[in-house]
Amino acid sequence: MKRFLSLVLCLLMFAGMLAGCSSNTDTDPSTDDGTTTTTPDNENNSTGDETTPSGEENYKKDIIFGLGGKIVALDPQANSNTQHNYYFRMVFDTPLDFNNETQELEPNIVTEWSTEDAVTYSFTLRDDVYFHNGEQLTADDVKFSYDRAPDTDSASTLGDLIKETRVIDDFHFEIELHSANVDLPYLLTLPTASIINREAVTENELEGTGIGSGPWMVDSYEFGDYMKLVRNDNFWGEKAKAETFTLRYMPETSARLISLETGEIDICADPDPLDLERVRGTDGLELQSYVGTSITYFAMNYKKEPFNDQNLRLAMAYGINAQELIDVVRLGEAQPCLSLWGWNQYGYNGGTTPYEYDPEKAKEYLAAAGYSESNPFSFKLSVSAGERKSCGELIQAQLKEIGVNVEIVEFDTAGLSTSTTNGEHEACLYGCGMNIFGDDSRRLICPGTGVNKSHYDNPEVNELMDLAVAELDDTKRTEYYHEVQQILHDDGAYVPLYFANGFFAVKEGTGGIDYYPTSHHDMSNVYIIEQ
Amino acid sequence: MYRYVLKRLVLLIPVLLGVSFLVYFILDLAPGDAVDVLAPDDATQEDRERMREELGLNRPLVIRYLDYMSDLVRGDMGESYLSGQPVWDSFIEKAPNTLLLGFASLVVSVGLSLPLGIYSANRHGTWKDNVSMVLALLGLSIPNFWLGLLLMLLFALRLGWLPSGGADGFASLILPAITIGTGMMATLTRTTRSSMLDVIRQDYLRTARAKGVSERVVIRKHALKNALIPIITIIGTQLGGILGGAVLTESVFSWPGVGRLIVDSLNSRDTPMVTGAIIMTTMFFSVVLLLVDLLYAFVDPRIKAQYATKKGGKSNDNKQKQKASA
Amino acid sequence: MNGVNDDIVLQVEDLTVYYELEEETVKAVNHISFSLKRGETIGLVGETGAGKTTTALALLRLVPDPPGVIKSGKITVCGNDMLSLPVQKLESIRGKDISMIFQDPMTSLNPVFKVVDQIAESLEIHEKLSKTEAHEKALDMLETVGISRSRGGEYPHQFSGGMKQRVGIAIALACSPQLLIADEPTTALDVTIQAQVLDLIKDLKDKNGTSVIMITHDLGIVAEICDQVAVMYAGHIVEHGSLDEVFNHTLHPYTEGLFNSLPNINDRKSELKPIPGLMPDPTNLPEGCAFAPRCEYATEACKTTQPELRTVGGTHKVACLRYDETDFHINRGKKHG
Amino acid sequence: MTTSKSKKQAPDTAPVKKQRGQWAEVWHRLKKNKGAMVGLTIVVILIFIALFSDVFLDYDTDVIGVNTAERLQPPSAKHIMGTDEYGRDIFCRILYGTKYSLSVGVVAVIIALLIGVTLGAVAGYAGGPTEEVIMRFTDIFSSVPNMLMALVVVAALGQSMFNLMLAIGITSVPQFVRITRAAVLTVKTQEYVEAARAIGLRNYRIIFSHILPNCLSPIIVQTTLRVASAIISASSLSFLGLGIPAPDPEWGAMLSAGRRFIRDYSYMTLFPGLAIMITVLALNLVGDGLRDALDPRLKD
Repeated sequence: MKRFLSLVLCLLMFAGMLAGCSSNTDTDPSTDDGTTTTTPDNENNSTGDETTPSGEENYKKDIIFGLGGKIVALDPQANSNTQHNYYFRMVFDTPLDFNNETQELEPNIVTEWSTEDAVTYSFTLRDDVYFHNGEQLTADDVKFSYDRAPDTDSASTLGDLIKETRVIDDFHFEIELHSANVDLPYLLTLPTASIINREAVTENELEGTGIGSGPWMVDSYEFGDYMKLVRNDNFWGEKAKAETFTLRYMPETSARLISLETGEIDICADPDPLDLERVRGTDGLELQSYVGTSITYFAMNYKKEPFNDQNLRLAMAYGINAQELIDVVRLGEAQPCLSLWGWNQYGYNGGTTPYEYDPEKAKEYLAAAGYSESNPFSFKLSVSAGERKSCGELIQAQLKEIGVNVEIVEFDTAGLSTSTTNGEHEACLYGCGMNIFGDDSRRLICPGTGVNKSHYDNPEVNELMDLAVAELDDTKRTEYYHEVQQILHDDGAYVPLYFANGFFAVKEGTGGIDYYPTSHHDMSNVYIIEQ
Repeated sequence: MYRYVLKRLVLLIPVLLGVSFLVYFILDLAPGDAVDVLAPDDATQEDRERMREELGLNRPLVIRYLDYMSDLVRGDMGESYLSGQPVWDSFIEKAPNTLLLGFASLVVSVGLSLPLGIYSANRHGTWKDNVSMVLALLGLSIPNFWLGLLLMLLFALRLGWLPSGGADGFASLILPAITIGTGMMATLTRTTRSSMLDVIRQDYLRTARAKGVSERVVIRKHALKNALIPIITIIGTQLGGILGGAVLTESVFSWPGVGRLIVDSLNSRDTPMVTGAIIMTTMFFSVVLLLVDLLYAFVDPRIKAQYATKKGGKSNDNKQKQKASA
Repeated sequence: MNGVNDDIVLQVEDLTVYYELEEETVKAVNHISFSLKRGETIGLVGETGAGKTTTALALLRLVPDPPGVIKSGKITVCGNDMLSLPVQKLESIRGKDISMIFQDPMTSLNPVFKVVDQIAESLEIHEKLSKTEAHEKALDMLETVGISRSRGGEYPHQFSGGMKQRVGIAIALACSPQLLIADEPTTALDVTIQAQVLDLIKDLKDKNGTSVIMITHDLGIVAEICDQVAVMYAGHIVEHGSLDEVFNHTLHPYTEGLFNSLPNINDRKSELKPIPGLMPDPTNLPEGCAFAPRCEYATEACKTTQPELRTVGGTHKVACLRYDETDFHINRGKKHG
Repeated sequence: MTTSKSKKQAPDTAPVKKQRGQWAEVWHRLKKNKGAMVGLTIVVILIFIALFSDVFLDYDTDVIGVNTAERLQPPSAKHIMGTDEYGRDIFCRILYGTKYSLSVGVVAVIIALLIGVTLGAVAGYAGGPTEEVIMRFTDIFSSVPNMLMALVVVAALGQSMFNLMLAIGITSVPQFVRITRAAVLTVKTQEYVEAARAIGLRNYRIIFSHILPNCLSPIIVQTTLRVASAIISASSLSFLGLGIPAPDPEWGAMLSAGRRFIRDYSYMTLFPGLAIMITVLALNLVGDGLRDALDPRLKD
């Protein structure tokens, strides 16, 4: 008997220890009322509560930035996901820049630009821009960059638009497009339009692409672990305020935030919505946020059974309760989304009528499509792990109430991307960050690109998009885009769910981060004032 | 002895070929390929085709494999689809971290298991014996990523004694090593206990006592050296578990090791990197297993004699002698 | 008898040892007493399971506990009361004043240590020699037991059974103890090797004047090497006396039975007379005399009362009730040399 | 000096110890091991829960029914183990999850058992080139650490309950091959195998009816321990996002999903973690107990 008691005792003691050390003392869970629907008050789409630097402050020399994605390439034209864009923005210069405050284009290394017919654009370069290896940036480098673009992995969309880049002289060049595109200047603000150094790259393809002309230089890196940047002291613009900046890959979200709290890192990207309350409540930490333009949407395969039937698509549109997704999955940290346009995207129609959650109406559409209690409609929903899987589970439960059986099929990122691009899926949950220029929505609603997960192909929409992109007159262009959004809504091509708010948890006194809704944040001028 | 070592190394070649074949073909079954990960969302179908061509993914599987193997034989493990960096460089960058972590967790595991095993063998049958066995089993019964998180919460956050992640300095090694180490304790403690129980019964201990040797020395010198033999065999088999544990622990503690490299590469269908890394780890483990066998011979003279006299061919007899009591 | 006499090397009084297992208790040794003078050799004779080895182990306090328990008795070795000695003192005596050779050479040597190191260990402990001195002396010991010095560096598995037993002897006699216990040293060896090992023990005994307890079930060995003989049966000493008294004037029926079950070289045709039945179960010893069930002279009394060892003449003692009757004698078969 | 427990020679006086069959002897020894008994009772309870969970738990409402109103509630009278992020009762999910976790462990081991034991037996019995080939294949499989092999298999075949079992099963085959081969090699030389061969039995009959029954003890021990480690592997794979698809309440998946909430709602990881720990501990205790009971040398 004694041995039996010893066994039970040991188990209880161990369980107690586990419970003890993991139950937290900060916020007592029981008081936390389930749904924290805090509307993001002042943190709306401002660039975070910026503490503007006043005079000579003692800036923290070395800043460590913990992020959830790993950096695996130097070449700005080889990669385009968020984590790489942080590094590209800091190390390279793009011809133009976009001011999030004024929503206006601004000169960067290009001082003036002009076009008559939106086909040929002419640009003037600054003459005091130098690469990190000391060579001066000239039009030859620009031509080299954009001639190389078509056969790279990420800059190919830009490269395919350009027919020819002509060098006039060292500091003047012209770009001629295959067809008129009003959005070119906007495209030249994206990291994929970064200018790389011709000599360095021709000499050593792998290392050479790391030479930029931006305020920061690449110091050392270990792919999949960290990338250390050091200040470029002879930068043509405003010098960086810190000396070194290290981007560190920390996959486990909760561990990343803990490193911030223990002071091992200074900035933590994308903390878990669950922990936002804690960060706000912890002194020494600050929460900076921005309303992103990355739309999470429910796409239905337009090309094959069962979702070629419009009734079923509309049944889904009214059967899914987007607000509940916002409250449960995003814990309120998201904005409702009306259509497949970013809220700051050219041509966004704030007035499009949203799909109100209306189970009865959904049931009517289901009946119209020939489904009922006796003959229930069921389909497979492809999702990837994490947030989208949580949304999937919730949608599964919601649609159950209107008699629809959803089977969740889980993929890893590569698997999901392939099966949805090849159209093997019936429906899927996907996301896409919308840029500022109007034509960006083309990749979602017109055939030909990997993001059109509904394989939506409506000649009327295609025609309107082509007209708009070539239309110089703003009012007409906006009209076209509004019309497209209305057609999409009536046809039920997609069910847009929400714009997720983005968050950075930072050490107190952090500032200078220029937040972009498309999450290409510019951290060149980041600083931390030592408290 | 050298004939035996040579034979084991030669035997390694077919195993490595087999492993590369196995991983390469299984990985190809996975839906999607590196281009689906690399290509940005707005890449058109032509872009994707072009990228596939660049990486040679459009060729049939067999040709790709043969091409890969012909490079491999010449020592070139190819480049990662993702970063273009040679597989060998990335592996070499990460290998020391996992090696360090593996060694540290072995130290933790052996450091905890040996005393616990001896302690429970000496008190065979009492409740102390049971409690220590349960403690050892606990290590095996707790999913180690959960343990890792709890340790981090307690020691890094609440007490602030240790860093919560990263691979800078000795302090950041402690928590991951404990997480992996405890996982391996169970088998090691059990083996120590049963081999000590066997040895304690042996006559030569009685001879030692009859010689007037003190009890402490009888256990520590005479008994332990004999008991070490099955323990070393088990440590050999446990090494596989280290990398298994590392895969999880490295992502929890942001430890830039090979385990995480393989998981990340797997998710991004980076076949050369995955195959290369697995081949290297397999080669590393086989060499370490061979070292364990040699160490085994070093400790047990009966085996050493067997190597010297017997022609290499008899190696599986000797395997038979190592009780496979894993 | 119980006065401390300086030439008494070993004094055992009323020694009782039980093995207490979960379901039963094995009464291995029951109230035995004997003593041994310097240079004298006593033979402990009996079948397997008679408690010979347990007795030997008890002398060195090596009986494994649990399950072994020394119920009663006093053991004095060279003036030291073994049972009450503190552990350090006990350890300083083991191997120095009293040492033991074990039965099975195959398992009694540590397989992972060199032979010479195993001998040198006791020298280092008891003679306080340095490593090299002990190493040298150990090699000398090897030579004295007939093994060439060059083989000192080899391991036990490289030696034959006989050679291993010689190493065992070298270990036991390294510190030239006053009392040597040899627990069936030759049983595990074949006959030719047996003779060599016995001669070796005899030479070393005579040279150093060591007293020896020779444990065996082989009466031939007893005849050759022992001065005294004690016959054990089921944990009791049933007959004890000088070699001549026990061999030529056998009193106890069991001892007689032992002699009768030996083939007689001179009279090949004579029929063997084995003792009927088997050793009693030590967990369930019969009431009276343990040998009663198998004894042809057994009376009702034998079955109920426990016989005491009583002196019959000179140093000859026997534990048999029948000798209360003055004229009792057992019919004795022809003896052999 | 052997304590003669085996044969009794004075039948009339000593009480006859009843001759137990081999398995009764094992059971007798196992009963004495308190730890194994505790383990066995836990395992029996778990099996009972697994079999009858459908009876007292309705899958749709109790197990996957979402009601966001009661989201993230700590343990209370209404929800003994609290609710998860969708308001589902964790206690019900853990009870129901027993079926998934146990079946993953058991089926995976059965797969490993079938493949491993047959290969091991053939290798051990046949010897010569077949043994060499089989053992080389086993080396290939076992030189790749289990976790990595399971990862690759699941990533390749896609995520489903069966693929998970297959992956974990395949990775445990080498251990079974080695254990069986070692046992067969020792048994092969026994006389009764010679006798079986002498009377002209065909090879596979000899292997399966004569040799294998005598190699059962190491295999049984290995089976129980493998079930335990299979459950752990399943939870590790769930952690890496390759586990059983939602919303099935497999413990590993619940633990991995709960790790986000580990600081504010620690109960969400505590209970699945404890469930895994107790089950695996129980299986290991039984495995250990069996090992001692079946191991002739380790007499108490």
